[in-house]
This record gives sequence, structure tokens and C-alpha cells, in this order.
Amino acid sequence: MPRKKITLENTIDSLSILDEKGKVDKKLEPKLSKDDLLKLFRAMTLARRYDERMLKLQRQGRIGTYGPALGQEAASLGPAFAIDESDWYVPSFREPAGMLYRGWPMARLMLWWGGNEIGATPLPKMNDMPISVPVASQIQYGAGIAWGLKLDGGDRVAVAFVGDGGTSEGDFHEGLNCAAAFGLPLVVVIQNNHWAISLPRHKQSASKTLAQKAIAYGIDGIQTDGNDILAMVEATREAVAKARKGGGPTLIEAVTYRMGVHTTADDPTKYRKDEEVEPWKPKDPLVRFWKYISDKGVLDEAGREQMEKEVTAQISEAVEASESYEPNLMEPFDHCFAERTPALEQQRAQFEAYLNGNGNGKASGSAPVSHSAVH
Amino acid sequence: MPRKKITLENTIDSLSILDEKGKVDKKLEPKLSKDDLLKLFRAMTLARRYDERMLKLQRQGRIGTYGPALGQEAASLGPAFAIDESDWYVPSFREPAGMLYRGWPMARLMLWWGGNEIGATPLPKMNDMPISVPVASQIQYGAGIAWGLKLDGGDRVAVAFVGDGGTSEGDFHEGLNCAAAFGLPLVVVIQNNHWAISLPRHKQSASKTLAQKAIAYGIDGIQTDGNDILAMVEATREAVAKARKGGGPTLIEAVTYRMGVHTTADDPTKYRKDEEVEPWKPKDPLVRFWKYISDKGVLDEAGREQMEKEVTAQISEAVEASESYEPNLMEPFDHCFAERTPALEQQRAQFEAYLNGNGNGKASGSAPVSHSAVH
Amino acid sequence: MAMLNMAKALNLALREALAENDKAIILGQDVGYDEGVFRITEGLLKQFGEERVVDFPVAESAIIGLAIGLCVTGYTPICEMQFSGFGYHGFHQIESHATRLRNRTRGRFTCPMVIRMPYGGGIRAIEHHSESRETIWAHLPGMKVVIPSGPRNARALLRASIQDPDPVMFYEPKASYRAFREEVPDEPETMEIGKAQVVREGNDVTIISYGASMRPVLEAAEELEEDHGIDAELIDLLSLVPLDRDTINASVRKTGRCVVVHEAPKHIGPAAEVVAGIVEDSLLYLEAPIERVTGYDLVLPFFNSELPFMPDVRKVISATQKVLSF
Amino acid sequence: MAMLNMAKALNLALREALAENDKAIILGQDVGYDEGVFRITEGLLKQFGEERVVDFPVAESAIIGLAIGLCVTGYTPICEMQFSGFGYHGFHQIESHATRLRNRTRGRFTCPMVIRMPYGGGIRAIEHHSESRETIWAHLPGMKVVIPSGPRNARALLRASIQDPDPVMFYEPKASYRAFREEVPDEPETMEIGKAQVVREGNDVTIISYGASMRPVLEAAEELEEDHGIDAELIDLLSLVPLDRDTINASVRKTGRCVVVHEAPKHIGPAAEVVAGIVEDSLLYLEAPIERVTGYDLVLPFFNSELPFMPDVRKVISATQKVLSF
Ligand SMILES: Cc1ncc(C[n+]2csc(CCOP(=O)(O)OP(=O)(O)O)c2C)c(N)n1
Ligand SMILES: Cc1ncc(C[n+]2csc(CCOP(=O)(O)OP(=O)(O)O)c2C)c(N)n1
Ligand SMILES: [Mg+2]
Ligand SMILES: [Mg+2]
Repeated sequence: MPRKKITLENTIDSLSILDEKGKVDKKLEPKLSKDDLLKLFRAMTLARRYDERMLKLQRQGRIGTYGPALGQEAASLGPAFAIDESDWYVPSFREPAGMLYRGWPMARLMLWWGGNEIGATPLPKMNDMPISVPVASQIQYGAGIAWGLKLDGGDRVAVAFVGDGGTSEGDFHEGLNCAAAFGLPLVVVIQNNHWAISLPRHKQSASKTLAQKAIAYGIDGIQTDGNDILAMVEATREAVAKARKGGGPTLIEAVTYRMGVHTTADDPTKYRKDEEVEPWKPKDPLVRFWKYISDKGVLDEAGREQMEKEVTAQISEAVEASESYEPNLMEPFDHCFAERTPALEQQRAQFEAYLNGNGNGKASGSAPVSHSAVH
Repeated sequence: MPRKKITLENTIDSLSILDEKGKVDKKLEPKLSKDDLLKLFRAMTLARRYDERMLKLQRQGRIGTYGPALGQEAASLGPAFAIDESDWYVPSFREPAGMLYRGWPMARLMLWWGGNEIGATPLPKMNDMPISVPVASQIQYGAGIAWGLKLDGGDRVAVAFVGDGGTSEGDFHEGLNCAAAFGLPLVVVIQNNHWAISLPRHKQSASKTLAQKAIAYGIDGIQTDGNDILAMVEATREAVAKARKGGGPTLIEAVTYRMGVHTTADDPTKYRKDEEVEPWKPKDPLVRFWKYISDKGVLDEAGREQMEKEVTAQISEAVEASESYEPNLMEPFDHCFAERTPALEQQRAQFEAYLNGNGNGKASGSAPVSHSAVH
Repeated sequence: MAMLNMAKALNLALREALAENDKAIILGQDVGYDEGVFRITEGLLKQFGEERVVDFPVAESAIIGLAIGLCVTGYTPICEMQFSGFGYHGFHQIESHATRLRNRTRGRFTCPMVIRMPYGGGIRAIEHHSESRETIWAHLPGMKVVIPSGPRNARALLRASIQDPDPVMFYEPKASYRAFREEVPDEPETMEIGKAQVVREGNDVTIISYGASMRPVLEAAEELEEDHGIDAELIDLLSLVPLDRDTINASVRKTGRCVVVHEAPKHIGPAAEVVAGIVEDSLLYLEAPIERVTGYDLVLPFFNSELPFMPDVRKVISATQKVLSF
Repeated sequence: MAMLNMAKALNLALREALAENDKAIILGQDVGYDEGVFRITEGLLKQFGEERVVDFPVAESAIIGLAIGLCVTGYTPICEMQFSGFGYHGFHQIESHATRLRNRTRGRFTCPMVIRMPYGGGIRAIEHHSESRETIWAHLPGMKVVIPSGPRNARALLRASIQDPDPVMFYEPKASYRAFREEVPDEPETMEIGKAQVVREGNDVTIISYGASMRPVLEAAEELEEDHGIDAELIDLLSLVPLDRDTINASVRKTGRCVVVHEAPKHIGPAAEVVAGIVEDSLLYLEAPIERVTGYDLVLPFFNSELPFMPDVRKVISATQKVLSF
């Protein structure tokens, strides 16, 4: 009795199914139809090409600062795939793969990065929250959504995302602690891409893994190979199944890597060596998944080329759609409150007069744009 | 490789040395001189009697709302005893035992609860922070103090306190995570008294122990019998020794119980059964420590009576001192900034005129006091 | 009609909300079994159960944050912050999401939540339990700020706030919880948010206030009339967002003189906005500078010294006399 | 003398502080190896090492909270919040401790910390990166709020803020970081906190502003003179706490007319305080209502729409004309 080790009740596992060479662990291989495999591959391809195009658009000054998710496609897609449409998907800001899979019109995502609220507006029936900027804050409303789902009495779940850096925030802690204490159907996926802008993973926290932070909340944690789409699907399926049965939250640490810049305003050469990036290249989630499905005979080179063409066309269409969008400058006055207050009514009138004043609605002479370092 | 348990590197132990019957585990018994044992017993007695007197003063309307620490004397005293004067003691609000031991004039603590800033002012050379009200916020400045000590280059440490309820706050998480990531000489003691006002421990967090929250930060945690002064001394000594050697923070969960009200504004019969309190009575830290030192021949009944008399006298003196204190109403204008701003200069003049207006400086006709339920 | 104090009146409004709207949920620290540290949620757990009246861990950011998620899934959360002095922990959730979600999603998601916070001094509480920081909330675009002054308007405004489709900061003058009783109608009563009330008509000077400060102001008005023959018009703002400039202007245009009273610090406080609005709309009607009777730009002292630092009858009277003798 | 932009000028002040005061420590996200997302801390890690320039985890409450502890142990922390939109996470630490520690301990412990935050719109940033919420800080008793407008005063005021024995919110107009250069003296230069500057003398009207808005205001003044023959006096407040009412009064008493300009929302914004102060001190000198040219009471729209929602030259000109034609 006097001095003892305390037995911890929660499991912290690690999971990897499809290795870097595209070899699968047969015992763990999740059941996926050919159709599923194709869907997943297309979604990953689409996300990759979208990212590449966005980087180009940014360089051309056609959108604002952009935060790519290159190399992280599996980590955000797996959970999107493993849940139902009626479940909720609560992204942070590096989940274009999952968001596109969930049905966000690509043009809207482009418009978000182009500085338009319409890019944060999901389609009428989507159970999806928009991109969230304040790091870790979305864990809280993710938990709140899970609470609502629990109160609704069905078996729906919410999946919320956060970065490795975000685990340092108080909101990460409060959200997970409350979700666990209330037994909410919430799955939290940490996209551990090893960097919070310039702060490497090991300087963010002294914990060996991020998955083990689950112990603090009395829930299970699992560290997955985040570049392994099969592991991501499987880990999420397990967590979701548990949550649906009232088993409460699970913490998934998806170990992945930020292959590119934090955002286009960032210059990673200041703080990380190319050598660190190198070993991650062969771990590319697309490369190994391609190996897997082509070995399986699900898709051949010709099919893949065809798919790439379709994806390119889809992206170009989205670019066009987004660039033909014109924001309505009066709209902000309609969306502050359900009804305008007298002050807003008056300010709206002033603003309208101002816009009419020189016919084009653009401010003249105000601070010129200078945002070299804004991420 | 594919699916594995992750081995956690930190230890979560439990520790108890002096059992409920006053029987000691010889292997673990910390080295304490007769003088030390007497000091500890006197300090616990003093804190207990202080608390009792404060409750009376509150009932008599001579101080404001009071939050007693009855039964928690060992948990706050052990760490105070185990550190040096040059170390820092960072209390929450239920550490009168440790604060008095550290040298806070008792009259000042009384003045704090009587609504006077002087009660938050440590003596010139004390390395002590005052009572902290916003739950868990002190973990942050505790970590900052530890940081300062580390930068100073010596081997001094800081010990900071928080309640079980406080572990739900984001500040608990951020403070500990940063302290661990920076390797700061900080010891955090959770006084788990099983209640956060009306919220029982098990509803605050799904984690089986609070000590295991250490795992989230990659540090060791230890759950101690918080009513066992020997375990508290020993656990703190270990943690402090590690911190002095650059080993970083430790989390100590002192398992104790809130024997009384949350504060005098609280009515625990609304949310907890007397039956729950009963089993804790025999665990009283004073009772068992008295058994231990009297068995050891350190103190006899007569000595104890003498000690009680001295303690009573000391408390009465403090009551008198505190009640002869008159706050200087002009003082707040001197302590907002090092130098008054023009606005404060003007406001001070207005205030002075106001005070002189009716000669007694008391506001007439303002909202009468009504605080039945303020804790 | 029952004679209720403000605590009971608020309790009535909450009870009605839970009964009328089965999506309404009360969440906060100690709101359940303990019935709230001020007993505002008395009896509600018993009547509506643990699902509707939720004891929350000590995590204010999570109270707001989870409430936002509840809103997204169609619920109407009514949050209690135990004291306004601990509401700051949720500031970022309020600023970043609660006040923005409607705008951000072009109305797809909204936050019809209420955040109740007891504020203000004068109850002999320890540090952090006596602040008046309504300014910081009222300055944030996208949130209404309602501050009742008596039992009847507290009940009616809390009902309105819960029904409001947008986030409402409901700032409760805790010194008034049990200070007096008023007749509160049995049948549900709602007041429109954003309308100030002329609670006393007068011709010599306009005194504008809200919340706990209404009590010394009312007393001062009586005394001004009786002892000094001054006929003051009193306006109870009742909400800072929206601010009822029409009512203010009408009165000031009549009296030409004005005093604004609140507990909050003076510097960039609500009184400054009242004055600036009057200058914009009614400058030419002003016959004297407008006096502000407010808290000082200091942290309110610990309770043994706090009363002289708050607005009181004497301060209101002398400011009014000053305005009138200009 | 070197021609520096504001980013370089701030960098200079930080470099000087680290060199002169070995207790000074810079802490914040990405301030070290990355040299700050705006490169304000360029070269500092290299020169002073990891102990003095500390890359902090993404935990804003901890940045402030730990800085308070550093103060207690005799250090001078200079905190960077990456954007003012993420400073709210530290609100409770600032309100509860940083601004109160001196008062609470009767001067035994103090908080001579500086909190730097880039604020404001106009840089095509994503949501939460464009706010102007100086009001919420300036309303808190116990903290100074300094807002520079150009390279030279930025350097001198940052030096003064770091030397100040009390907490200073140093709110940096990020749109001005690289907008223009100015001569900045090589030798250390310090400005007194709390003194406004008359940056242009004039007789017809007083235009008061600060921070990033000074640029459209200056341009407007030129245009007012050239195109409309209006001779405007311009005041750059430079700090909101302390607020320099003397300089404001002197100018308004001369011109009788006034326009106040800022990016922050209008409702209970700094302009309201400026107006209320003028009413208290100089009402009889006013010849026209005071116009406020401010942000609307809206969240600043996403960047594709933001510019028309900010104060600009045309808005300042038309408000000034309105004040003059009254
Ligand atoms: C509360 C908050 N603080 C700071 C920032 C600025 N910021 C944006 S992303 C980022 C790093 C986040 O790192 P991580 O969580 O690992 O996500 P990643 O960018 O790697 O996907 C920071 C500090 C922010 N958006 N929100
Ligand atoms: C940030 C904050 N939120 C709420 C409160 C009100 N409050 C005071 S004590 C308390 C419960 C704290 O429980 P615990 O941490 O277990 O400490 P204990 O009172 O049991 O010693 C609460 C909610 C506070 N003081 N600070
Ligand atoms: Mg990351
Ligand atoms: Mg407790």
C-alpha cells in the first residue's frame, strides 16, 4: 500500500496498416470496397492538386495568404470518410481533403482564402463547420456539437481537428476534459505535422507522444501513422463506433508532416533544415496508397491519368467560379444581428452614401497593402 | 509494429506513510528531528485553531465571507516545510497552514478576509505570493516564478497550489505544459479535497486520478495521502530535489477532503450527504500526527495543552492587531501605477473632496449589503 | 402578481424558458444541485433534470465554447458565469466565435445564447467579485448587452434575451438581487431589448444610468426634489447594445443638462458613449457640460474600502448640482 | 540617423532593450528562429541567445501568466502576441493579475511588462488578423496603452514602455510596419508616455487620431488644405492611457471643431472618451458637433471587402467638411 505504481485504465496504442512501401498488414486491413478505394484515392488526388493550384494562385496574387496541407491529405480525409454525412466534421485549417470530401464546393474554399465570408458558409444541409482560425478553439464548439448530438438522442458523432501546436492551448484541455467528463460522442484528431509554425513538436510539450494526453482525460488515445489512409480510416472507425455506443471521446494523434510552408507568408528555411523534410518524402500518403490500389488492381495508370484530368478540370472550374464571385459590400450589415440595431441602421445608411460617393465603393488612399510576413 | 501499446515513460505512484491509525511505514519514514516534528505539529495546530477562529469571526460579522481549510492542513503545510525560505510558495486560497508557516503575519490573513489589500501584501523579504482567487491562474505565475529562478541560475524552486476543480481550467494545462517543456523547477500540488464547490471530483474529470494528468506533460505524478503530513513532506522533498537538479516539474495530487463549507456563504447540505463526510473524520491529519509524535515521545499531553494555550494567545493577538487596522482610503490612487496619471490625479482630488464632504468618508445611501449567497 | 426580488424574478424567467423551450439548457458552475451561488437557479434541476440544468466543471472558456456548439445543433444555451470577474476566461470564445458565427456563415449558423454574469460591487465580496466591465462586452460587435435594474424588468428582459436570435450578455447587478421587491406579473412578460425607460419625468436635468446604479440615482432624484427643488428626469438604459439614443435625445433636448452614472471605470466607459452620442445628435440643446459619475480608473478596492469608490447618492446629487449651477 | 521603417525601428528598440537591460526577455510565438511572423525580432535570437529570446508554445494565457511570474522575480518580459486577435486568450491573466499586482500588494510586486500586439486591418489577412480592440485594454485600470504611428515614435515609445515600471499594452499598427520610412536617431531616444503630439498645426479644425489611422488623416489634411483651403490641426494621441487631455483641449479651444478618427468600432470606442473629455473641459468652445470617423459596429469583413469599412481619406475629408459647414 504505502508506495505503489498506479495502474492506468486507458490504452495508448500505436497503429500503422499500410507501410511506406505500400505493403499492407493483412490482419489489420480495413474492409473497403473497390469503390471506396477509388473514392479515397480520388479525394486525396483532388486535395493534392487543389493545394498545388492554390499555391500557384497565391503566387499570382489571385488569392491571399494560403496555408497548404501538402502531405497531410490522409490525416484529414480518413476521418471524413469514416463518418456519415449526418455526423459532424469540425475542421481546423488544414483539412481541405476532408472538407472537399464532405461536400464543400471547392470554389468556396478558394473564396475563403480569397477573403470572402461565403467561403465560410457551408451549403444548407451540410453538418460541417467552416475553417477555424484561432488555434484549438474549435475543440470547444466541436465538443458542444457532440453534446447537442448526444442530447438529440441518436448515435451521431462529431470529429474535430487540431494541430500539434494546438495541444498547448487551454482550449484543447478544457474541451477534451469536458467532453470526457460528459461522455460526449467526440473524436479529436490531432494532425501532428511536427511544427507549430517554427516551433518543433518536441519544444511544444515534453510528452513523448501527443496521444498520451488522453490519459489526462481518462479516455483512450491512439497514435496513428497519419500518412496511412488505412490506419486513419480504421482508427476513426473504432473511435466512432465507441462514441456511437456511448463510450465517449477518443484522442487520435495522426503523425504526419508539414511538407511545405506554414503559410505562403512563411519561410521555413529560417527554422528547419531540408534534411528533416527529406525522410518524409517517401512517406507520402498518395504514393503509398497508389502502390496499394494499383497492386490490388483497383486502378491502372490509364485510369489514374483519366482521374487526374478530371480533377484538373474540376479545379479549373472552381477557380473560374470563385473568380466570378463579387462580394456584396452591404451584406455585413445584414449578418451582425438577425435585425439591425438603430446604430447599425444609421451606419448602414452612412456606408451606402459613402459607397455611392465615388461610384466604385473602393476606399481611396487608405493604408496600402504590405503583408510580406503575414502568415 | 502495426498495432502496439505505447510505453509511457513517466511514473504515476501513490504514497502513504503514516496511516489513519498513526502507524508509520518505517521504510518510508522521512528523517525529521524532534524539533521538526514539533514545528510541524504546532503549525498544524495553529492552522486548525486559526480556521476555527475565522469561522467564528465570520459568524460575528467581523470579517467577510471565509473559506476554511479544515482538514487540509497537512496538504498545504508539508510542501511549505519541505522547501527553503529562499524558495517560492505560491498559494491558491486554501493554504493558510503553509502561509502561516512561511511567515505571513496572521493578522494579515485576517485582514485579507476582512477586505483589505494589506492582507495580500507579503512582508518585504518573503518569497511568497498572496492568496489567489481566480482558480488555477496562479499556476501560470508560479511557472513564471520558476522560470525566473531557473534564469537566476541557482537551485531554487517554486511550489504552486491548485484545487481539484482547478485542474479543469485551461490555465492548469498551459502552465504545466510550458513548465515541463521549459524544464522549470516547479512543483504543482493539487489539493484534491473532492469538491469544487458543489461539483464532486468524479464529475470534474473522467480521469481516475488527478496525478495521472502528469502524463500529458511528460512529467512524473504522484498521488499522496494528503492528510498524511509525512507523505506530503516526503513527496515534496523528492519533487524538489529533482527540480533542483534540473529535472523539471512534478505534479503532486494530495488526496484530502473538504471537511467544512466551501466558504461561509455555502451550504453543502444542498449537494452532499453527511455520510460522505463521516469516513473522513478518522483520517484527520492532526489526530494521526498527534498519535505519531506522542507515541514517539516527542510531545505529551501537558506539552500539547501548553502549545494550545500559546496558539490561542497568538491568534487573539492577531485578531486584535487586525481589528485595529484602519485602511487608508487614499491609498488606491498610489498603487494603480508607479506614478499617477493626470486622470488619476484629477480623480484623486475629486475623491478627496468627496471624503471631506461629510467628514467620515463613508458613502451614504449606496446599495446596502446583501450577500447571503456569495461564496 | 407576486412581490419578488430580482433573484426570484430571474429564477422565474429561467423556469419559464425551460418550460416553454425544450431546447433551452442552463449550464454553469454550481447551477444544479447547489442552485447557483446566488440561488438564481433554485429548484430548476429538481424540476427539469440534469440534462437541462448542467453543473459544469471550472472551465469558463468551455462553458462558452460548448454553448456555441449547442447553438449550432439547435439548442438555446443559457450560460451562467459565476461572477463577471471570471467571464474573461471566455473572452476569446465570445469574440472569436459567439459574436461572429452569424456573420461568418452568412446566417447559416447563429448563436442564440445568453450569458448571465453577476457584476458590481457593494456586497462585501473578496477580490475579483466586484467588477463592472460591461464596456468590454458592449464594445464587441455582434453581441447585445442587457443590464436590468429591478425584479420586473429583470424577468422581462431575461425572457427577451433568451428568445433573442443572437448572443446576449445579460449582466446582472448582484447588489440588487435581494435589495428590494416588486410586483412581477404571473403571466409571461417580455420587454423589447434596446428600449430605455424614463423612470421618472422631470424638466431640470436628465440623469442617465442602468443596473445597480439606478438605486442611488433614484434616491438622489427624490432628495434633489425634496431638499433642493430640482426636478430630475431619470433614464434607465436597460441595454447598452442596442443603446436607445432616441430616448436619451428626447430627454436631453428637453432638459439641456445631463449626468451619466455607472459603476464601471470612467475611461472609455459607457458614459463616454452616451455623451458622444448626445454631442452628435443634440449638441445645441446642451446648456452645461455633462457630468459623469462613475467608478474611478482604479481596480475597485477590497471590500473594506470599496463603498466610497462607488457612485452613491451624494455623488449624484453634487454632480447634478454642478450641472445645474453651470 | 538611419531611414527605417516601423518594423526595423521596433527591432532597434528591442535590440537596445536586450543590450541595456540584462533582465529583459522577449517571449512569444515564433519570435526566435523565425524572427517573428512580422520579422520584428529579426536577429535578436542570434545576438542574445535562446534564454533571452524565447519561442513559446501556442498558449497565450501562459505567455502573459508566465511573464507575470518573471516580473515577480525581477525580470522585464516583453511579450509578443502574434496578432491582437489572439491576445484575448490572455485577457483574464491581464485583468486578474498583471494590472492588479501592484495595487494588490501595495507595491511589493509590480508588473513592468510590455505586451506587444499587432493590430488593425488593411493587410489582406484572414479572419481574426485585422481587429482593433484597443478599447478593451484601455478600459482596464492599471495598464497603459501605447499606440505608435511611425518608425521614430514607435522606437522611442517602445523604449519608454519597456522602461516603464508598469504593464504597457503596446498596440502596433501592422499596416504601418513597412508602409514608410523615417529618420530614426542612432542614439537611444525615448518619448514620454502619455503625451500627444500636434503633428500639424492648424486653425480651422482639430483632427485627432492615432496608430494606423494617422496615415489617411495626414493625407486628408494635405488634401483639405490644397483642395478646400481648410487648415486642420492634427493630433496624434500616441497613448490612450494616459490620455493627453491637455493637448486635446488646447487645440479644440483654438479651433472649436473636432473630428476623431480610429479603426476600432464606434460604440464605446476611444473616440467617445475623447468627445466626453472635451465636453467636460471645453464644451463652451465647441462650435459644432464632433464627428467620429471610426470602424462600424461590425466585425471587420474578410479582406476582400475590408477596405471600405475602414477610415480613409475620403471619410475624414467629408467628416471634416461636415464639421466645418455646421
Ligand atoms: C489562438 C491562436 N494563437 C496563435 C495563432 C497564430 N497561429 C496560426 S497557426 C499557428 C501554429 C499552429 O500550429 P499547429 O497547431 O501545429 O497547426 P499547423 O499550423 O501545424 O497545422 C499559430 C501560432 C492562432 N491562429 N490562434
Ligand atoms: C476562474 C474562476 N472561476 C470560478 C471561480 C469561483 N470559484 C471559487 S472556488 C471554486 C471551486 C474551486 O474548486 P477547487 O479548485 O477544487 O478548490 P477548493 O475550493 O475545493 O479548494 C470556484 C468555481 C473562481 N474563483 N475562479
Ligand atoms: Mg503543426
Ligand atoms: Mg476542491
